[in-house]
Amino acid sequence: MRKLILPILLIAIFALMPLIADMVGKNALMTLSARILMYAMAAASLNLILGYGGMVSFGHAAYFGVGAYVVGILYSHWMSEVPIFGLFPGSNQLFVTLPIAMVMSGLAALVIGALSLRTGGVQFIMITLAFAQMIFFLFVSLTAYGGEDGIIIRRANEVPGLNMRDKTTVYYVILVVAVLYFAWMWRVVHSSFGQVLKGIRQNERRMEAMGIATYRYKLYAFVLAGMGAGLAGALMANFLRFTSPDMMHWTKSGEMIIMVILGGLGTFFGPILGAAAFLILEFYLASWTEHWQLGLGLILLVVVLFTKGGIIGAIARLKGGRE
Amino acid sequence: MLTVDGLQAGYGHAQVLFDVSLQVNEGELITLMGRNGMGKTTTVRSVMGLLGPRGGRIVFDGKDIHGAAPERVARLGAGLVPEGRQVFPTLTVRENLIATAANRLNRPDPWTLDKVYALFPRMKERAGQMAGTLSGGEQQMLAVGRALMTNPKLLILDEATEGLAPVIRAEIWHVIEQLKAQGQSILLIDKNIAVLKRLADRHYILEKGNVVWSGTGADLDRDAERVHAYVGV
Amino acid sequence: MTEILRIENLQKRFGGLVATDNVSLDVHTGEIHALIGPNGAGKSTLINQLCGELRQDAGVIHLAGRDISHMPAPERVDLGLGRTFQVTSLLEDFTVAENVGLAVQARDGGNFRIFDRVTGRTSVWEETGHLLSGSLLNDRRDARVADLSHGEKKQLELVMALATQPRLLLLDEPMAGLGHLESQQMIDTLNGLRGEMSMLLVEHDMEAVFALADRISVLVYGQVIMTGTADEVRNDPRVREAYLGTEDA
Amino acid sequence: MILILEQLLNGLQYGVMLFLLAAGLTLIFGIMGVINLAHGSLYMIGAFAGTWVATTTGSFWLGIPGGLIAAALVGFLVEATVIRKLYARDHLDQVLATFALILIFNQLIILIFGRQPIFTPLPEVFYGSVEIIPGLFYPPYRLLIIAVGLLVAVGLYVLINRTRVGMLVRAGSTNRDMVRALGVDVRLLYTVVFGLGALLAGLAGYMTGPILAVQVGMGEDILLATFVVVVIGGVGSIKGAFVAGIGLGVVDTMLRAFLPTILRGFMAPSDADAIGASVSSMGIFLLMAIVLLIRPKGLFAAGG
Amino acid sequence: EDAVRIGVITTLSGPAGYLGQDVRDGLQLAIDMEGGTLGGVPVELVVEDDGLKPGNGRQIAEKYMSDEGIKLLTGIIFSNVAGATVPDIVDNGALYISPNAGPSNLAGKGCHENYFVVSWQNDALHEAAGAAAKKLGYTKAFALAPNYQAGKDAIAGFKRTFGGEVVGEVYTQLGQTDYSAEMAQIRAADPEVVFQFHPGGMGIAFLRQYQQAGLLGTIPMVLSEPSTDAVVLNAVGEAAVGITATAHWNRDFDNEANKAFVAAWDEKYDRPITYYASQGYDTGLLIASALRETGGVDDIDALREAVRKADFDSVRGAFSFGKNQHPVHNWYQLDIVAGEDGKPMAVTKEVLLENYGDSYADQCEM
Ligand SMILES: Nc1ncnc2c1ncn2[C@@H]1O[C@H](COP(=O)(O)OP(=O)(O)OP(=O)(O)O)[C@@H](O)[C@H]1O
Ligand SMILES: Nc1ncnc2c1ncn2[C@@H]1O[C@H](COP(=O)(O)OP(=O)(O)OP(=O)(O)O)[C@@H](O)[C@H]1O
Ligand SMILES: [Mg+2]
Ligand SMILES: [Mg+2]
Repeated sequence: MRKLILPILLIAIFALMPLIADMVGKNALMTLSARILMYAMAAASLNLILGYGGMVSFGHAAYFGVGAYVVGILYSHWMSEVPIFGLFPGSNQLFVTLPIAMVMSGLAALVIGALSLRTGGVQFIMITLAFAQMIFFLFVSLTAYGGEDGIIIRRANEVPGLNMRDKTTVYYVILVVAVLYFAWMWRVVHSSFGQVLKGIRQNERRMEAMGIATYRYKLYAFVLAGMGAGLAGALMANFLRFTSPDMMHWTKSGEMIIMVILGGLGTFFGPILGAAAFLILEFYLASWTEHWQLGLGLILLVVVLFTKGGIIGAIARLKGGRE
Repeated sequence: MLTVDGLQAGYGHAQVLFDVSLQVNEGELITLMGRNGMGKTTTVRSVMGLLGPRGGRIVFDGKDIHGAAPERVARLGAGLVPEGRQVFPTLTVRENLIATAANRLNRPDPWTLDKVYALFPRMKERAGQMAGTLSGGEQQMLAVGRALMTNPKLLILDEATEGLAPVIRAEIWHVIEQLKAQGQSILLIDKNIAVLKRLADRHYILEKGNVVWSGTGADLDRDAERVHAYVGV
Repeated sequence: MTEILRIENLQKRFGGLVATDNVSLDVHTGEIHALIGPNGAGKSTLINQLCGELRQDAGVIHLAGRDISHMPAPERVDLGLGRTFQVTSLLEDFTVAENVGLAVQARDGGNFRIFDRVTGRTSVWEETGHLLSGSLLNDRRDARVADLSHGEKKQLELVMALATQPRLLLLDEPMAGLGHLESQQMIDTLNGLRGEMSMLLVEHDMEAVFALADRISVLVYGQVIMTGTADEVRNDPRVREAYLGTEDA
Repeated sequence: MILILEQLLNGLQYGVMLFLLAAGLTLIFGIMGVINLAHGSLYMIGAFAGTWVATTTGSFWLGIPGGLIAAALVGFLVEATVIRKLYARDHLDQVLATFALILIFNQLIILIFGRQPIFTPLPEVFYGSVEIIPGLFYPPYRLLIIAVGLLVAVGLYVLINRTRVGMLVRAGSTNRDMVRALGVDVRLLYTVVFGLGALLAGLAGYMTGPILAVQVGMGEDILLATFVVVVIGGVGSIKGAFVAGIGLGVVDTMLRAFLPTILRGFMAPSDADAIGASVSSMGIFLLMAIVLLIRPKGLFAAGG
Repeated sequence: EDAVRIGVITTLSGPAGYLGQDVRDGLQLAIDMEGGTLGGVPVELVVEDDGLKPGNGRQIAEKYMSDEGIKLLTGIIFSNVAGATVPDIVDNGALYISPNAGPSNLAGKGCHENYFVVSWQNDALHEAAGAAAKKLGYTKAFALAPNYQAGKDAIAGFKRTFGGEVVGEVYTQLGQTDYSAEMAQIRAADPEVVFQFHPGGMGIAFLRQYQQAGLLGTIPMVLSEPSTDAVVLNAVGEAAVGITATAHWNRDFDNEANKAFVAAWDEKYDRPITYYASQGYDTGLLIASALRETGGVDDIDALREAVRKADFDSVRGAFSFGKNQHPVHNWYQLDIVAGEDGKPMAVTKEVLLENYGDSYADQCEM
């Protein structure tokens, strides 16, 4: 029972946020919490491979960006009524674009993962970074889709029966997708596969000796994570009504890693708290002083030096439990 | 030379050592016995300063080293052959031996690379190989050689013969005997009780973090029944 | 008499060093076959080739009549090959029970399932409990492996290997690091498994080897110099000189 | 022919510069095993401090000690207050902490020097160009960079592979406790070596000042490239970093210089330009990916 | 009191931070010179750093509009931030006046009645450079720019007005540090003129290496405005002397508005004055002219009409809005010469393009 307190609390907070925002007259709170939800999804997908699987992917923003671009490209073809490669029509239906975004980012993860997972350690970090940068440069040079300037999506994707021009509606769509996503993630990390993945992080050699062909499992996790990031990116494109290569820049990948570590590596709620903490800090510090990065830096430094295991670790120690 | 008095220690929330007292005098060979998980290694780690002690006293060579940094303990003359070898995998055999070599106490006839090579010809054969790729037994030899190269006053061997072939094991016993003859103090943990009985001056038996028995080899025979209960011999 | 394992002319080089030099060897079904030899003779290297962690340069390995020479390690495990590591290699953040449980799960299958609950796989955890209650680690079930002592880890190595229910168990110095008492216990355990599975035992503890082995092969500088019974080996002058020495143990 | 030769020399020069930038990182990341994202900040600090000294005193040469000392001091400080607490922790904690340091240092530089890029003077001696072989002119300052890069390479190689300091650092990166238990004060050693790495970063920052832009965030721009050099060369190998630096410099330069022309030989010029440009803009990453796919540990993997 | 609040979303961190700083300070200067008002209406700037992240820009805009009730926004420096932020602002019924970024996707079909640009349309920057090269009589040019959208736009813009032969077209890498290969290519191609567009640090490095390669006195160079702002010139040093620059504003412009601006700036700030500052200042003057007429921001329609009139004395001289509410103004040729202290400075030479708008205005249906 006690296990359910935190998720219920979190869902309640996010669900009530539009009302709260409205009450206190701070609508930006809704925007902020929508961004937190989407980054939390992206960070959680990264956490699956980074925290549970021990694969330090430094290119996770690539899948985030691919997901966003799928929405953007489908939208722009829908607008111009020119089929993609003269074959596939564009779309502005959320139930069409989200699955395609997941499939495409999953495919990207499959290809990159299949190659990258041949290495390990630092080399893995760098090779994932390399592939992500190549994708970044690819989109930067895609003149047809705005290159560096990106694609402006005038209108969020449609959902039958909903008014997607209403920001609150969009917010709740994001919330529902996020809750479903996290429920699914909960299943994954507590499943048989999740257990194998955790084992691989600790000792790949031992897992092989137990008959587990680790490469396949790692690739599977990598693709699942890529799809999750793609989903988050697709939502982000709908939310921002904009997509640009900036979304897949290596610094974005770095930010996702920071969120995961800040929240608590390999913990279920870590990425949510990490994303929330990072974005809230950024939001409030920036409105407070133009030298906000100094403040952010100092706070992050204090967190990493004086807590072990990020925010989750700090909470656990405050509660006096064993770490 | 080394006095441990009422030592308490542990990891995280778990206390492992409750009351460990022992003494190693100049030129003595002392053993620490006990079943797996009773706290032998923990005692050694506490002495070396690798684990902060929680209570009790550790005096080495007249100096209180309770809570001292490991390098200080080592500089005072303690040399460790750790459990599980812990050679430096990315250094070659030769580098492992010379990286930390020293003769801080100005011994007249210090251990040198050549002497170690003479003791373990295998090491000479493998001098340029990365230590991480050595066989288990070779790593063990290297760990012993590395400790000797620091020319310690007190040599601490934590299961130093683990995984060594009988011939090599015999060779190591031989060396230890020689060292002892030269007046080297030694603290030994090993499972070859028969040999220990022959070489050691005194023995301590640990049980769940307490010293439950101590005495000479002769005492060991006299108390055979109790000893059997503790260590199975 | 059938062979569970047959090795023919196995070769492995590391640079200029011939670590496995044309080794041919077989293990009979149900037999405990000991492999002894000086440090660095190539015993662990041989085991690593058998289980697929290292790839041989030349030679053939048959497991129960099947050529497994080029099979990846995990597939060999599926065919019934189990091993322990000389230097313990465990899942340090998991508890003892989780380690064993994962080994059981790995054998049991369903490892790609993402919608089940691993704690809900009762058969897995029952078997895990059963395996642990037969070992000295029973009251350390919930200890994190990183918190175990050296000897305790060595014991866990064996339990995990057994969890995969191998037909042929490769044991790389299972007694090393065990206390006297625990060694005795391990000998008893292995003796109790006689008949259930075949074993290739690498060990420097001669007491254990002579107590357990049906046959013994001696490896020196990568070559098998003899195979025989305990007495034959004990009395062979070459073995005495190269390996046994005159230790008073 | 002269053009090819010149481009080769350019590649060599660029390679040495890459190595110079990567040298400090090889030490801290490759050998000490610390993931220091703030390495670029040390480079920036060296550039700013050195330039400040140079413009205040009017002497380019005085800027060198200025930049070196500032970077080394900051390095000591960072090691003693932050990095030291993180050796025993997960590598990722180092990532988070040094990311925080980047933010802090960037903002501090803004507070001290403002947001504008600053001007690093080039001493008069290096004006113009010298004729190395007939028809081939070369900027002398670049020759100086080559010389300094070579010097650093040799010095580092000797330090790491031929001295006990190097052995101890390598030993400490895999097992700190054991080095300490054998009587070596690793903490002091690491502080010193980290400071040395910082000093090399500062040297690179100041030396490249007259060629590149000295501005806030300059460190992040080169960070990726230097990590790439270290990883291609094989983490922990000086020789590797040197070879990779030069290899990368030459390949990259040659690609940029000749790929479009070659491609034009068998495809439409506009396609050739487009493909040539994209290939070379992904250049170093493409190269790294290829190298790692063929040799997963890099060119000269240190053993173990 | 009831000051009108103007939301400024700008880039203050990172290498490009000085752009945002100058825009903001120019705008603030206009307010200060009017004693805290614009057009007699008290105003207050709310400033936030977007960190060059489109998502952040969007978030800040949202906060300004919904939480703080701000109806007038400005400040964005970069096109990609503008792309994410501007559509949302104008859809919300607020007014956005761009002091810098003028991306093409918002200038043509994507134009909007609530969106004004004070600075220029991006392409025009480079079209001016092409015109200068043509006017100087060059027929063989070598063009270089980084391999990304803005770089391609730059070369395309240059070619559009240049008309002569482009003997080499090289796309460098984004963030490239070493240009020796390009120098050798330029020397081998032996063009009459070099055009290159490398924003920020890349440009500084390019110019210094151009000099060190011995090309500076040999092959003339014509540059567009971003490559030669006062800060860049300062950082490049003597390596910039002799270059031909193009601009829509320069410090030495001889008009009353500009003289007042320059004098006030020099008094207040101890750093070189850039064209970004002039754009921020012009934005302030434009807003002042509109507020003077409407007295506030409550009636957006009235405000929009007032802004559209552009009834103010721009520091660049004649100024009006085209059909897509982007500027129609003059472009000038500048020469970079050594100043008294040896530092390079830009001197205005002559008008290149008179009353020049942009090539997207026709696509705008408003
Ligand atoms: N790093 C650790 N963290 C937590 N507990 C530990 C740690 N190391 C050892 N322990 C626990 O402390 C107890 C004593 O361990 P120690 O290693 O001292 O035993 P030992 O007598 O040396 O055993 P062995 O003969 O197996 O080496 C054991 O119960 C062990 O589980
Ligand atoms: N990767 C490697 N590179 C080079 N040499 C190696 C490598 N791996 C093992 N060796 C060498 O091969 C020889 C055989 O090693 P192996 O580990 O098989 O010995 P072993 O018989 O198991 O010895 P021990 O009883 O000491 O464990 C040793 O001399 C070792 O140094
Ligand atoms: Mg022990
Ligand atoms: Mg072995």
